[in-house]
Amino acid sequence: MIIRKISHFLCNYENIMPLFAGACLLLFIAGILLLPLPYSEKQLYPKTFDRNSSLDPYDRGGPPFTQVSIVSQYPENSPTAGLVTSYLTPFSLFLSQVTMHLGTTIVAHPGGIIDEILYNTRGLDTVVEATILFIAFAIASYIYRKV
Amino acid sequence: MWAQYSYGILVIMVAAVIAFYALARERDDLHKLLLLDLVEIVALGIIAMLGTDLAEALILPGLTVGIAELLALSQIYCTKEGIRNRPVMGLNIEVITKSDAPLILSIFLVAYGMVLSGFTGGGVAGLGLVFLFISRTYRNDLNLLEMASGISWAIWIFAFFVFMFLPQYWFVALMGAAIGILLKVTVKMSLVGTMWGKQHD
Amino acid sequence: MTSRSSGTDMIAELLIATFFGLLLLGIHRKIIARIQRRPGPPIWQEILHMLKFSFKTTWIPKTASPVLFVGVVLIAIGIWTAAFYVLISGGSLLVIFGIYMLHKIVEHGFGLSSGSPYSKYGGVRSVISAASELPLFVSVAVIAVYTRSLDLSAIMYYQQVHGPLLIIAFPAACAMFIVILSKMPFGPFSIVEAKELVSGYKTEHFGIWRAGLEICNGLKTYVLIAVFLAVFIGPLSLPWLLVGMILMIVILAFACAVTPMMSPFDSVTIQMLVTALMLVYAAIVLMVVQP
Amino acid sequence: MIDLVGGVPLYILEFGDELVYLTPYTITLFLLALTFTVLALISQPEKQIDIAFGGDAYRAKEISVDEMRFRRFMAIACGLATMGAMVTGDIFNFTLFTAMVGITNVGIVAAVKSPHVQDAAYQYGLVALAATVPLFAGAAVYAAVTGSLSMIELMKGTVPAVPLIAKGMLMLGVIGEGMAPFYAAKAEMFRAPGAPYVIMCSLSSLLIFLRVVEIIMLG
Repeated sequence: MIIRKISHFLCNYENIMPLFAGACLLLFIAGILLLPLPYSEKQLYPKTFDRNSSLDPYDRGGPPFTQVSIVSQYPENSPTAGLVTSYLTPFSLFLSQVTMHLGTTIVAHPGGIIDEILYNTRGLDTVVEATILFIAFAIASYIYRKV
Repeated sequence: MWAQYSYGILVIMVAAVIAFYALARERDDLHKLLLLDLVEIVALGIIAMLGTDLAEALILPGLTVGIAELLALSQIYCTKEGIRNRPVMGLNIEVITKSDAPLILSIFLVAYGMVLSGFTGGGVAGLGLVFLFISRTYRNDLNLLEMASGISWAIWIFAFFVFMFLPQYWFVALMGAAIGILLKVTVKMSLVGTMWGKQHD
Repeated sequence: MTSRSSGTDMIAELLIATFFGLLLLGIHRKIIARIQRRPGPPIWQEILHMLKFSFKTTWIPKTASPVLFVGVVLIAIGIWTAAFYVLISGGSLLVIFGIYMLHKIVEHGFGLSSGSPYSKYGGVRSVISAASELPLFVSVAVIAVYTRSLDLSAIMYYQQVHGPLLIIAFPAACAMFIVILSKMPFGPFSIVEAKELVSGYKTEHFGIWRAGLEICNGLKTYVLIAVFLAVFIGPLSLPWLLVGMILMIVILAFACAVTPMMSPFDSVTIQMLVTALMLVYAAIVLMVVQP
Repeated sequence: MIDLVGGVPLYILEFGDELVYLTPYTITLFLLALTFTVLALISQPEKQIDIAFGGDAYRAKEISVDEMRFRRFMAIACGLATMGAMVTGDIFNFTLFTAMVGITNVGIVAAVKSPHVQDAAYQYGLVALAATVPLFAGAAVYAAVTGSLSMIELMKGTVPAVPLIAKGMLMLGVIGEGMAPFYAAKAEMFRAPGAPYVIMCSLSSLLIFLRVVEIIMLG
């Protein structure tokens, strides 16, 4: 019977990965069929390029320690947004003055330290992300130590 | 309606279909894990299609989550398959006093990493420690590393709360985050280095 | 049903609902027995059970995880009490179904906390039957498409205007009927309480703990059937509500009596096929009703 | 499509662009997650009995203190992640919490020294990792189409309608974290001793499923 066959396939956990991959396959095929997707022109945190900046393509504008405006969902919730963006560590600042290619390395992340959007306006994301990393390392090191 | 965005998504979706087809056909456990690493790229691609600074902010967690899960799973794979003696050996460096040269190099790298600060800084400093651990064979204390990892996590979270609730002290938060992430990346990389090094008794 | 009442009234309603639910379970057993040509226990057997267990010696097995062993009983009663209050205050259907789904966790808790292998297998089977709730959400979605709200009071109002959803959305009613069926004892889907596992997940709970579980079962039966009537028939006066519930339990008992119990994974497969059918139906509804 | 699925938000806590909000529905789910997290925190694991069927022999499995501590830590982390997913008001944040639930679920059973359980945990982990693809992709499509990730904005209806495919991706991602029909490995994981901790595995995926139902109905 077909039901018996399906249930035999399902009950073996070796099969769930192919099963899930198959489901994703179908979903993405459906996704292709349902294209095109509309793209909202009113986006948060829009990106602009300043090809002449030494921080390009990571430049979010503004001289150090002055606030640049960032299009966020609830600007009133992050009053210091835009201040952190233009902060550069002394070394990054030095590099940005002597070379035009600072932006091509992640060292030249505006601020040289952290990503403004990731940490200030969307801070909860980065907290969860750091926690996931922490948990994964805890698992790996526990298993490594114990087994 | 067929704007640039849809064309980009189309290409990524086709890639997704191919990747998931491969994953559905694969029977070997290790290859499944390797393929998953590829499949993850698809998600990053779709996020990148946003084309704003937001995309950049979303890719980073996405990437981290993928890497973290991959690390934990590969460790479970090793245990489950009973792989104990991995053919990775410590570095054999030909110098007269074997213990000093890697130490000096590591100190240099760590100091340089601190100057750089941020993600890359953590990476460089971590590399220094990795180098130290894999070139030495003595048993180092994993517990200590785990604790350092926990502390760096706590600093990171603390800085976040300063940002959220005491925005006027944003500079403190910024520095806290800087130290936190430096410690974090350093510790994580040296943890990997320790695991990769010679098997302890 | 939708009337708001004071605190003591609420407690009285809760007690009545519990006892009536237990009575329904008794009727259920009796009918199954009669269909199978057995005399069967009297219909108030389940109430007696509950009272009997309340006065028995109580202990916690030495191998059990004590806090969980006791805590899960309280959680079971707690969540169904909450569901009951959401029902009589005409709150969100989603909350009730959320609680319905979380009843699964209570089964895991009962099964795994004692350390006994029988109850453990009951708990594992309860995880296996994780598909039984999925038809529920598709039927919720269908209802939402019609009524544009998930508040019970709004759904009942809709039916006063447009007639019962039982007729309008018959497949959705069937899906929810199967979901209720899967929670009834002796049914085709009740793999968690199969006789080869002694009493399944509740094997090790005795005395007052078992009485708590019986209370939870009575309340659960009452709430589920009342929700079914409220969602698919509409507002009913109290006598008609009770008649409707007894009618429901008779139908459920017939369904339970004439079907064999399935093997765990077969039961899941059937529930998933039902879900798939419901998805197709929901898609049709979505296209027809919502232009 | 439907007004205020989970009820009116009673309380909103602001973390920059990510709002944490509570409705009657999410409070119910949050309290359950909290209750079980506290249970995992305070209860000792049970001593699982193995019986050799057909004979009188039986023995109790003991969990070492070290293993218990680690698994309790993972169970609490899982509980916190679930609570976070219940109250968060941001789509991408929700997917991150879901991913965290996936990894902590693996962690809860990975320390068990039974090859069968470890194998199941590995297979589950693979699916959980694969599930992050539709999850993140779904969130990204949400952002691209609506220009926002805030559930409050979705609820208010100030943003364009969300396409079905994004909802489907989000749903499949959550289902991959341990709902039917991809639950076979999870059921095997339940054979591990340590009831307060393994229950967290199932509770978290059920709760996250319940939450995603609400999220899908919002847009």
